Formats: sequence, structure tokens, C-alpha cells
Amino acid sequence: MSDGNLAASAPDAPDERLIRTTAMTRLLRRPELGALAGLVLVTCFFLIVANPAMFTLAGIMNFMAPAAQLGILAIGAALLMVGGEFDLSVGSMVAFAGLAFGTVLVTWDMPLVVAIAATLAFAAGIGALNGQIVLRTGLPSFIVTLAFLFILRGLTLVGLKWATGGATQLRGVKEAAGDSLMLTFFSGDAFEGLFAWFAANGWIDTFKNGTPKVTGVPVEILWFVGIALFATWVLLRTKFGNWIFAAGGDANAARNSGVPVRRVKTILFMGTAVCAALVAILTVLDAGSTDARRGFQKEFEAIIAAVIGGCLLTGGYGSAIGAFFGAIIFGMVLIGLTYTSIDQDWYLVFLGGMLLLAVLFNNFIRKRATGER
Amino acid sequence: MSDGNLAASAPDAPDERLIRTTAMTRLLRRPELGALAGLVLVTCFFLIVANPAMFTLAGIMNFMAPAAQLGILAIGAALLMVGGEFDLSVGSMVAFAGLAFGTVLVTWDMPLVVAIAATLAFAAGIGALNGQIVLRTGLPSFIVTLAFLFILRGLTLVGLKWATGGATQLRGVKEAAGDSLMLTFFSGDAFEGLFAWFAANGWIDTFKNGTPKVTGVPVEILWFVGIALFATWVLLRTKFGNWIFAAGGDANAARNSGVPVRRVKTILFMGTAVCAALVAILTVLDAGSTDARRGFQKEFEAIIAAVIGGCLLTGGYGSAIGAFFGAIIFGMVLIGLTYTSIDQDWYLVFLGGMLLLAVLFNNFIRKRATGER
Amino acid sequence: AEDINIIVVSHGQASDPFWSVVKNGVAQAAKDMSVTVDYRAPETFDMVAMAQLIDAAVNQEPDGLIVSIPDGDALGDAIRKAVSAGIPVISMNSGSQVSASLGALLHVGQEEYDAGKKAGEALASMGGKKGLCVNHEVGNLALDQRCQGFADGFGGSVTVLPTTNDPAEILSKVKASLASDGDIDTIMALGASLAGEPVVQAVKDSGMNGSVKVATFDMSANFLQSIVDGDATFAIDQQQYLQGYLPVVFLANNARYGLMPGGNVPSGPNLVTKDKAAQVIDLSAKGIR
Amino acid sequence: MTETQTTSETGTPLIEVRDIVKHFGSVIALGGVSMKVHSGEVLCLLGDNGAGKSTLIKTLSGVHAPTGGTFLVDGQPVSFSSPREALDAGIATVYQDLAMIPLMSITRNFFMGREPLKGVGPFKYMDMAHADRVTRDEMHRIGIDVRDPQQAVGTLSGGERQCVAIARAVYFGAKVLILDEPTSALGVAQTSMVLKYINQVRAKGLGVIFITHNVRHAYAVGNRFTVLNRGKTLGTHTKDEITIDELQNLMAGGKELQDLGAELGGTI
Amino acid sequence: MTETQTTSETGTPLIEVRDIVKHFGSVIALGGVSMKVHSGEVLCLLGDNGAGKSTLIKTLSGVHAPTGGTFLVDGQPVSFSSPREALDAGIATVYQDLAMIPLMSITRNFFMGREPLKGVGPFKYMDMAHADRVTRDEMHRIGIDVRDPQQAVGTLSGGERQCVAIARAVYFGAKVLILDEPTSALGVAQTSMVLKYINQVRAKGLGVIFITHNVRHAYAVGNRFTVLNRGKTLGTHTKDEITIDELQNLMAGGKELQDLGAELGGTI
Ligand SMILES: Nc1ncnc2c1ncn2[C@@H]1O[C@H](COP(=O)(O)OP(=O)(O)OP(=O)(O)O)[C@@H](O)[C@H]1O
Ligand SMILES: Nc1ncnc2c1ncn2[C@@H]1O[C@H](COP(=O)(O)OP(=O)(O)OP(=O)(O)O)[C@@H](O)[C@H]1O
Ligand SMILES: [Mg+2]
Ligand SMILES: [Mg+2]
Repeated sequence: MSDGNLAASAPDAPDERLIRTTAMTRLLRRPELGALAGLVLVTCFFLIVANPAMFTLAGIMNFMAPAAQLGILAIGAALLMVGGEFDLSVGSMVAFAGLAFGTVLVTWDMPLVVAIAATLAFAAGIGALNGQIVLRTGLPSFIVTLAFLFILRGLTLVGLKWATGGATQLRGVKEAAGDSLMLTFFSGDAFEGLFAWFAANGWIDTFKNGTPKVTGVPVEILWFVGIALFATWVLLRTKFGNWIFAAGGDANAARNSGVPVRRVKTILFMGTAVCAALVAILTVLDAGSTDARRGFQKEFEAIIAAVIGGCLLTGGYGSAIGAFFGAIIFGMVLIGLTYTSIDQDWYLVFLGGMLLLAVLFNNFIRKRATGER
Repeated sequence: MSDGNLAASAPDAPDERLIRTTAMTRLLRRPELGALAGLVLVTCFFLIVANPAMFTLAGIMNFMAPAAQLGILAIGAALLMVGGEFDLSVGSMVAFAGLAFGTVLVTWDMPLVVAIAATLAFAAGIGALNGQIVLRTGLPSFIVTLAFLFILRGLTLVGLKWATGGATQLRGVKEAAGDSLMLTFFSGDAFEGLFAWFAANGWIDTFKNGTPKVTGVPVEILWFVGIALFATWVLLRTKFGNWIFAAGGDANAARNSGVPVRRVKTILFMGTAVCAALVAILTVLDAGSTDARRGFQKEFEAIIAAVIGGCLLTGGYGSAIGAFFGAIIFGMVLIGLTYTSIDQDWYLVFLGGMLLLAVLFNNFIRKRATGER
Repeated sequence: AEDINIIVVSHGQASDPFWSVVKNGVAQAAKDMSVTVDYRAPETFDMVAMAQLIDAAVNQEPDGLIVSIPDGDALGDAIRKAVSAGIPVISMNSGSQVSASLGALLHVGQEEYDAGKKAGEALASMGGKKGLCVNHEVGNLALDQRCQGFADGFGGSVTVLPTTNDPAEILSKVKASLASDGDIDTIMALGASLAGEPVVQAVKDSGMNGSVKVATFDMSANFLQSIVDGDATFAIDQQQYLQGYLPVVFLANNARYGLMPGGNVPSGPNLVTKDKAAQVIDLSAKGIR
Repeated sequence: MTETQTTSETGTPLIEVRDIVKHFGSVIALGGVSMKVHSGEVLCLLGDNGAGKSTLIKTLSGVHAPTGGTFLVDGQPVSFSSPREALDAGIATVYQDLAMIPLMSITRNFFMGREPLKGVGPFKYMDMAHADRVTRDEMHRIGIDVRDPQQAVGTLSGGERQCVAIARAVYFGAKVLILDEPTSALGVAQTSMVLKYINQVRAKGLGVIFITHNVRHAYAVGNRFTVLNRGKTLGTHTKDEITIDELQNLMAGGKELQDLGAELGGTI
Repeated sequence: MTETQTTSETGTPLIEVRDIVKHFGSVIALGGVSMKVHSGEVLCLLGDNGAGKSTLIKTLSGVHAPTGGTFLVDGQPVSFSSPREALDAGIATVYQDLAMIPLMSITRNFFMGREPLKGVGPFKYMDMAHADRVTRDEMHRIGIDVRDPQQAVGTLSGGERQCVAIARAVYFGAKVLILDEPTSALGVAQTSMVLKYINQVRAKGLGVIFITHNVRHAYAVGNRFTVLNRGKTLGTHTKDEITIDELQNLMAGGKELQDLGAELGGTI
């Protein structure tokens, strides 16, 4: 103890000032693991109270579809939140991108691939505009994107009336899309052959009349998983990911260290908008129509999912995989109620209660794991 | 220059390192003055494009009434935001407090004064619960109060059905209230005699059928002004106000300096809930009924008004009088479009655009005044 | 009794006064027929979410499914899937045109558009020239169609006044409209308690009761009282209690005995005017009409 | 380097800790530290970066609850659950991270938690004129000309901010004054002021805990010197037991430093 | 106390500012400051709290745009619109407020803005193993044993944090290294390390601007000393022109201090 304190131990000698931790504890310390714990809790709850049909293959696909749609938005929102900004306009963006997509495809009668590209590019443009206003004026993104929440929703209404000649619903998307190759990626189910073969072998449940309950994996689930993995890689492993954390943690310090904060934030705003446009394309192609209420309040659900997933509202901390789990929790609670015999009147109480419980549990687990007091 | 730097100038001698500022500039630096500038801008806009009926006495009362209802919520929200927390449950709280009020008054047939007291106390209790959950768990208030947004809204529906035996609207409030003295403070118009006299002298416009267009000042406007003044006094002049700024600016630093941060925040949560309950009482008494949709999305409008009024979302900065102006701006924009000949389909676009413009202008004025770059 | 399980998926929120009556009808039928019925609806007007709720319902293989179809395109796939899974489907409220083509057994209800048209015609025949349609949830297809129908039936010039569903705001906006356009002589509200009541108040506040006619879709006790008092002309009653009640009865009988009526059941529209209003106030206050 | 008992002080110490342990998750910040301060003495807490000095004084001032060990105030065991309780027990602290709210004015920060009131009953309000005056005077006394006491603390320079924190603690001075590296960001003039203050405060019979890296500052005002190293006490020495050079060596932890010092001209 | 021209350096200065003025709203933080740094020299910037030292170096490193005056790099007038541009022009800075992100790990902070990459084309990713290794090594070199380079910077002690900032600036060292009070929170050992570093860096031909309140630290490594007072230059002196005591007096601004020093035993 009395020998000098300086350079006494080799860099990789164990430090006497550390209590030994197991790999398990270290794993539990990741922000997303709390969300996973919340997911386990919610799953247990439904395993007990819900109709067993909920956890059949069909049931899982059934709650994963809304979870996936929400999740794609939530991952975009999570990255933006880590980067220190909000986007409250994603819900309206879904509607507006749906309108843009429908207009290009149906009203202007363009090929599907053009419509998709145009919609994504258009959304990216609006995202960049959002970002530029926030960054140039220094106003909080909350208020700027809130203005866009109204503006985009309003423009959707006006645009729909213009595109359809007076209605607030645009239809005929399926017919206009025809059977373009792009449909494989943006609509319907994937692996249909595989599932048909499963069903033929009796590995998948069928309805009373013999049709298989699950005909494939809805493409949005694949997009959801793919985007979650990609976002996680970007966040944890790339230079850009480091910049996101830095920009969100302390924009000033980041700028002083040479991080191009404006560029990072603009790209994040664009990414969020593109995620919204992707959800719009997926849902419009699935539904075959779009209307002025699409995506209503999705911005809050996305932020909720991101927060359940461990994102800090103040920025600089969070994970994409957490948002992934958060979206699944949300989707499960959303659909799960229909598998229980709880009265619909109690739906909101139930939703709020589950939310609170999941977050509390998540928080409790995280605190236990990190040893905070 | 070469004489010592220490204690060279008397404390109140002018400092050579200060550019002289006029009283005007100093005035413009107050956070609320930007909001006032926004208000002037919006007023000018409507003076030009709107029907002159908007700025008659009747027109002003007409847009001030919703502004006042929003404003009471906004001032509560502003104080809470300065204290570093959010309450997203105020909208639902309005509905829930309305239910509580209606139940005590109509279903249980209590006197009005008891119903009012019970409602306010009950709301304060829920506010305290909100606060305790936030403070004890360390979860962000955003997510906790979001859960309460759902829970309270759901409980309102369940409670209404229980109280009415199946309907979502509880009526008969006016009959139950009778002509209690309390009605003077919580319902109808104030200064009716004065206005009748004005009208008799021809100083107030009358309708074709001879009744005066304005019969008095709606009480909610008086409450609104009163609460704005009181909140401003608390914030700027009292010990508690100092604690609010401290708790919101940096809760840790405040705690280390001996500020009872928990108590301050709990009181703020209670205050916000009480404001919501007050709005509930005012609106329910005016309408004579309450239903499950009351106060829908008011939480966002309240936050918008507070932000327009100069509150920082990150806490520690803002003003009550700013929220006052913010609420008036919002009320004016909301109602004002009806007085113009702009196609009503554009109303959301217009609302968003005006919002953005007001905030931008406010920000611009503030920056000019403080000389930030 | 045997375990008969029926699921209702509608597009109207449980807190919507109109739909709470439907739900009451459903609950009463479930009691009367001794079957279990689950009522489900998305929390906002959201076709994508509604399709997912139908999917979830199909997955539970109920003995009968009752759906409202405000958007045949968006819900078509889910309903066809139910039908192809062998689940008897009845549509209610909206979707009479597409109901049969999607494979539903029958439709109970009345088209929003038709109801609006009838109301518009009635108001035009009372001498209305310039109408205002107060839409408290723009983009909700059902409400848009009510407005559209009203405009078409009314014939004269109709402006749509979009608002949020805050009564104070509706009150102020209607007052503002009346102040800035003195020609308005007819106001149509799309919901009684949320919109209809503040509209009546606004007209009174503006000193125009008598000269401006007010009508509303659906009913609320207070609005009916206004009809009795002469401050409003009529309320359009779809008898939506039946839209909830009847399909459950049909499907229960279908499950037990294989019985099913041969055609659609029109549940409305039904104009409740001064002479009838007094009788229904109590029923309305209980959530039956 | 064993614990050396001082002989000068005899009565009950104002503050005493025995075998205080503090863990943060898996990090052991304090691994059993003992220490005491008597009335009318300045205890200097010395030690390398990360030795645990700030952690120690944060447990004394109620910010952290210790993981283990005993904490006595006036001989009575206590356990503070908030800094407010420590303040009420007479322990005033200047934190290394200052505990200032950047967005608030100097005056408001100065009086934060101890606002001067005026008026009666429920209508008590802050006496702003008085507060501004006190702030300006106290800051002036420590050598800072405040341009405008209503200026936000966030616009002050690092050293000016430090001065606000010190002036505040001294103005509201209690039984024990704890200063965590108060002089590190200060200029020569301000440093002298602070050291002089510490001297005055001690003379008034208060106990002072003074954390610094500057041996000269420590030696100028300290009565006893406790050295921390990697979360453990290395020993306590009275001023007459140790010379300034010995103290320097003790802090630096060995001869290695001497070489470096020599290389640079021996002036560090 | 007039401007004294140094004779040793002749070539174009690496950095030169002339009559730089900076206002914040109504506050005049710099009222016309001139200064230059040549290659291979350490310029010490001294001055009281609030004199404008930090403001000056923030205009040099692109954080603030000056309100007026000329700024030359290698004799060319420049105007940086962001710190990135200053970095690209070879000016590395350790800020007084450190520019660290508390929630991020030490490694991520260390490499912030200059991440080491691996992989090809669009699939480039951060070489985390390499980054961790470099961070640990560089921190060890400055005398800090990092327990875990993935630890959040927010959990480090004040001094440890300072060391990360310095190690980072030195590791990515450019033409000019600016250090704003780097040693203020450091222990004796770490201080020696930093001063030694400054010496090494100067020897390699870089220009260094070193801000400190400690005259001994300044005198140990500085070649020239510029004193700022209330936003103005008081004068520049080479090491051979001025003794350490004269420098101390210059900084403290008069005799008043001497008295204080004497009172406390003359050891400050
Ligand atoms: N909240 C925390 N979580 C984890 N580790 C912590 C936390 N706070 C402090 N530590 C660790 O405890 C050790 C002691 O820190 P402390 O701040 O007490 O040091 P110090 O002696 O004040 O150093 P300095 O002189 O640099 O201020 C440090 O190694 C630090 O990393
Ligand atoms: N953003 C700002 N707004 C207003 N005034 C400011 C701002 N930044 C600095 N100042 C003022 O400018 C003056 C110079 O500050 P600066 O930080 O440059 O001092 P410094 O010499 O670095 O002092 P220290 O040695 O205490 O760090 C200070 O009086 C400070 O109050
Ligand atoms: Mg410390
Ligand atoms: Mg400085």
C-alpha cells in the first residue's frame, strides 16, 4: 500500500478497486436488457390470462405485424432520440407519405418502383427540412416537428381531396400496383412456399375448413428485424454511431471535438422520415387504400416504444434493439387485450397500466444490474 | 490600466466591460416578451385578413374563452416545465375531474361547494401520486404521466358508465348545482350589471333582436388572468419560485444546496392537476354535462402554449406570463381561421404554420434583444 | 348453455357516445342470448389497426364475427380471410355496398351518407339556404360521409367547419362563423353531445335561436331537451342499439340452429323531432338511444 | 506512515468517520477511510486523482449514503438522507462540481435553498434588493466585481463561478465548512482571498476540511494533513510533524516525481 | 508594462491575433487583444478570473466567432465557422469545460470525431479493440489506471476526466496545442506528467498555448508570458526578462497580494 500509486500496476492487471462482476451482470447492464425483461413480464402475463390462441404461430404473427409497423417507426425515433432530438411529425408523415405514394401510383399512374423511390426521396426531403429548421433556428425540435404534425396532417387532407376529387380516402392501390416484382419486398407474406409445405406436412395449424392459419411471414416483420439489426450495428460499431451518441449527449462538446453535429442530426431527421415513409408504403400496399387518419398518434407510440426500450428523453443514451423490444411489448399489449375477456371499456386503463408496469420492471431490473441505489 | 485589478472599482460604479443597454433592451430580454411579440404578429395578421367581427368586444370574448381554458392548464404546465417535469395526463385529468365533480354533485347529490372542494382535493391527490411515482422510481415524468394519460381516460369512461348506468355523458349538472353562491365564481359571466348598463347606453353592440352581444366577462377569463398573475408572483418573487427554477435547472445541484427538490416537484404536479380540475369544474358547470372525451389532447396544447411562451423543454427556464400569451396566441389561431375566407380544409396547415411562425418570430425577437448570435 | 363466442370489431372508440350505445346493444344481446361477446375497437379511427384486430379475432376462431366496414379496401383482406376460415360474418353500421361482395351474410345498419342525405333534404325542405356542417374529427371517413351526404341532400351552399372535439372550441368556432357570415341559416352537427350541444349554445349566445336551424346526428339527452324546447329541429337516429343487438341475435341463432334472415336490415334513419323527443330523453340518458 | 494521533485537540471531534466504505456498482471508491475534524482546525485532505476525496466529502455532506462504516457528528452517530439534513446539522460544502444552476442568476444561486424573506404570513416573498446587495458585496469581498447580480451564472468564467460557490458557503457558514478544490480554478488574487477566509473561519472556531492538490496552499492554512490513496487512508500528520517537501513526496507517492521535477527545473 | 518584442523567434507565427474583440450581448469579454505563438515555443496565458483567457482561446479554436479583429494562421487571415475547421487547420484544444460527453465511455470520448476505422467501402466500422487499447495505454502514460475503458466518463473523478481530455489532445496533437487550465484539477503526479508532455510537444516543434493560474507551472515550461486583465493585454514577456516573483506580482496585479501572502507565511 505504501509503494507509489503511479504506474504501479500494469494496464491489464486486475484492479483491487473493482468488485468482480460476472459476464451475466455485465450483460444485464446493456440498456436493452431491461426492455427484454419487460417483454418477459408482459409475455408471462398474457400466457396466464389470455386465450392460448395468442401464442400459436398465427397469434404471434398477428401481434408481430402491428409491432413491426410501430417498431420501424420506433427505431427511427430511437436513433433520433439518442441524437438528442424528437420528431413528433412521424405519425402525420405516415399519412402524408401514404398520400404521396398513392398519388404517384394511382393518380399519376406511375410504376410501383418509381412510386416507392419517389415517396422515400420525398420523405427524406421533408425530414431534411425539419432538421434544417430545427438546426438553423435553434428552436427545440419538439415544437418545430409539432408544427409539422399539424401541417403534414392538414396537407394530407387537402391533398387527398385534390387527388380524389373530394374524398378523404384514396383507393385502388392494389390494382395500380399490378404484380410488380417490388411487391415481393413491400407487401404480403414472405416464405409462402415454405409455409405451404409446412402446412401440407401438418406442422402449422389450420382452420376448421383446412386452410393454413399462417401463410408466411408478413414482410413488415422482416423489414423490422432487418432495420433493428442495421440500426444496432450503426449505433454501436460505426463512426456515425459514435457521432450520434456524441451529438445527443452534449451537442456543444461534440461540436468542440470536431463532430459535424448538424450533418448528423439532419441525417437522423431524414432517417426518421424515411422510416415513416416505409411504414406508409407497407401499410398502403397491404390495405390497398389510404386515408387522412393514417398514422394518427403513431409518433407517441413510437416514442413510448423507444423509452420502454431504454432511450433517455434527454438524448445521448439508448439503443435500437431496445426500441425493438419496446415495440414488441407495445404490440403485444395492444393486441393482447383482444385475447382476454377484459371489457373493451377498460382497454385504456389496461394499456396505461401495462405500460407503467413494463417500464417499472425494466427500470427495476436495470437498477439491480448496475447496482445504482 | 496598470493599477491593481482587485477591488479597484466600487461595487456600483459602472463597469467599463459593459456596453450600455437601454431599459427597453432589458425589458425585451424577459422570456415572455418574445411571446408578446408573437401575439402582436398574430393579431396583425388577423387584423388584415379576418372579418372585422373578430376584434369586436364579442369577438374578443369569443376567442378568449377557449384561450382562458387552455391557459389555465398551460400555466400549470409551464410551472411544472420550469421545474423540470412534464405532465401529459392533464387532458385526461380534465375528463376525470369532470367525472368526479359530476358524480359528487349529481349522482351523490352533494352541495356545489362540497363537490368543488372534493374535486380539487381529489385532483391534488392524483397529482401527488403522479409526482411520487416519478420521484420514487426515477422514471422520466414523460412516460409515467403518459401511462396516466391512458389510465385516467380509461377510468373516466368506466366511471361514467357506472355513474350513468351505461351512457358516456353525465348530465343534469346545472339542475344539481341549483343557484349556489359558488356559481358566481365558477360559472357564467362576471360584471353582468356593468355590461348591461354599457349596453343600455349603447356602448356595446347588440344583436338584431336587441340583446347585448356581450353580457359580461366569462369567469374563466378572470380565473385565467388571476392565475397568471399569481403564478408569476410565485415564480419571480417567492422562495418557492426560486426552488422551482433550481429544481428544474439542475435537480442534483439544487438538492446539494439544500432545496427540497421532491417536495417542490410534488407540489408542482399537484398544482398542474388542480389547474386541470379547475378547468373541468368551469367547463362542466358551463356546459351542464360532462363526457368521456373532455380535455382530449389538451396536454399537448398546454405544452405548446408554454413553449410558445418561452419555456424550455429541458426545464429551468420559462415564465407564467409567457404561457399566458402563448395560450392567447393558440386560442386566437384556433378560432381566428373561422373569421377568414381561407378554405377550412387548410385549418391544420394554417394552425401548424402560424405556430411555427409565432415561435420563430418570438425566437428572433429574443435573439435580437439578447444579442446572441 | 353451450359455449358460443362472438366477436365484434368496430371502428368506433368505446368512449364515442354513438358507439357506446352500440356496445350497450351488444351487451344486452349477449345477456339475452346467453352467449359471450367480446367488443373490440381501435382507439382512434385507424383502418390498419382495425384490420389487425379482425385478424386477431379470426385467429381465435369465434362462432361469429360482427364488423363495421368503413373502408372495404383496407378491411377486405381480413374479412375475406375470416369468411374463408369458415367464420360467419355480419357487417353492421357501414359497408352495405361491399358487405355482400366480401362474403358477409348480411348487413344491419344504415349508410352514413344516406342518413346525411336524408337530413339534408329535410333541412332544405324547412327552407334552409346556407348550411354549415361541423366536423369534429376530420378524416374520420364515417363523419366525412355524413357531411358529404348532408351537403348533397341540402342542395344549397354548405361549408364544412373542422374542429377538434373540444366543446369549448366548437362553441367559439360556431359563434365565429355566425358572426362572420350572417347568411348561415342551418347548422348540422355530426354528434349530439360533443358537437350538437355546443352548437345549440352558440346559436343561443349569438341571439339567433329561431332563425338558425340546428340538427344533429345521433342523440344525447341534452340535445333532445333542446329539441323539446324548440332550440333545435331534429336528431337523426340510426337506432344503433339495434346495430349492436341484432347481429348478435342472428349469429347466436345461426350457431345454435343455423338460422339467418334472408336480407339486410336497415336500422335507420329515423328523424327524432319535437313530438318524439320527450319520450326518448330517458332512454338516451341510459345509453340505449 | 501509520496513523499519528494529534495531541493538540482533545474534545469530541465535530465530525468523525470510521472505516467508511462506499461502492458504486462494482467500483470500490472508498475502501475503509477514517478521519476526524475538531473545532478550530483545518484538516487538509490530499491525494491523487481518483483517490476518493470527493466521494468521501460527499458522504459527509449527505449526497451519497455510505455503503458501510460509522459517521459521527459531535460524537453522535448520524446518517443523512439528503444534503439538506447535513446543512441543517451545520455542514456547509463547496462541491468540486459547484452545485450551481447555470440558467439562474448569480443572486438566485447565491441564496438557493436559503432565500431571504420579507412580508408577513402567507405573503412572504424574496427580498430581492437585499439579496442583490449581499451578493454583490460578498463577491466583491472575494475580489470579483459582479457586473450585474441578475446575470446568469452560466455566463460567468470558471473562476468566477467558483467564487460564487465559495462566497455562498462562507456567507452561510456553519459549524463545519468543507471545500473541495476551491482554489483550483482561481487566480492568484482570489486564491489569497480564499486562503485568508479559511484562516478567519478557523479562527472563529469552525472546523474546515480543505481539499487541494496544491501543497503550498495546503501547508499555508492546514493544521493536519490526511492523505488518501486509491480509496484508503495513507496516514494523518500534524503540521509540526511534517515539512512541506515531505508532504509533497507523500502526495506524489515516491521519488519518481522528484526526478521529473528536477528535469523541469524543480519548480513545480 | 508595454509590449516587449521577443527576439528569439523570427519566422511567421503559427497563430497570430491582432486586436481581437468579442462581445456577448452587452458584455465586452475581449476588448482588443493581440498575441502570437511561434513553432517550438510555449506561450503562457495568465490573468485573473474573468480576464478573458477562455474566451480568447475559444475564438482561436473556432468556438466563438470574434466580433472584430484579425486572426492569422501561418500568416493567412482565417475565420473558422466551426471547431472542426480549426481542428483541420491543426489547432487542437483542451477546453476548461473539457468537451466530454458524460454518458459515453472513455474510449468513445477519446476518439470522438476522429474514430479509427476498419473494413472496406460502405462497411467501415469502428475498430473498438484498437481504440480501447490506445485509450488504456495513453491514460496509463499520463498516470491514470483506467479500470475499464468502456466505463462512462461521467463516473470518473474531476482529475481523471481532465486527464482523458489532455491525453486525447496530445494523442491527436497537431501544429498548435491549446490547453486551458489543464493542471488545475490534477494531482502532483499527473501535473508533472502534463508539464513534461508540454515540454516534449514543444521540443517536437509544435506551438503551445498554456493557460494556468499557477505561476510555478507557467514558469516551468513557458517561453513567453502574456498577461490578460479585464479583456485587455497587460503585456508580453520572455522568460529571461522576468523572474518568477515579478510574474507573480504582474498576475496578482499589485502589492496588496504580497501582504496577504506574508500574512499566511509567504507560501502561496
Ligand atoms: N458515480 C460513480 N460511479 C462509478 N464510479 C465512481 C462514481 N463516482 C466516483 N467514482 C470513482 O470513484 C473514484 C474516486 O472518485 P473521486 O471523485 O472521489 O476522486 P477524487 O479523489 O475527488 O479525485 P480528483 O482529485 O480527481 O477530484 C474514481 O476512480 C471514480 O472513477
Ligand atoms: N456566453 C457569455 N455570455 C456573457 N458573458 C460571458 C460569456 N462567456 C464569458 N462571459 C464573460 O466574459 C468574461 C471572460 O470570461 P472567460 O471565461 O474568458 O474568463 P477566463 O479568463 O477564462 O477566467 P477563468 O480563469 O476564471 O477561467 C467573464 O467575465 C464572463 O462573465
Ligand atoms: Mg474530486
Ligand atoms: Mg477560463
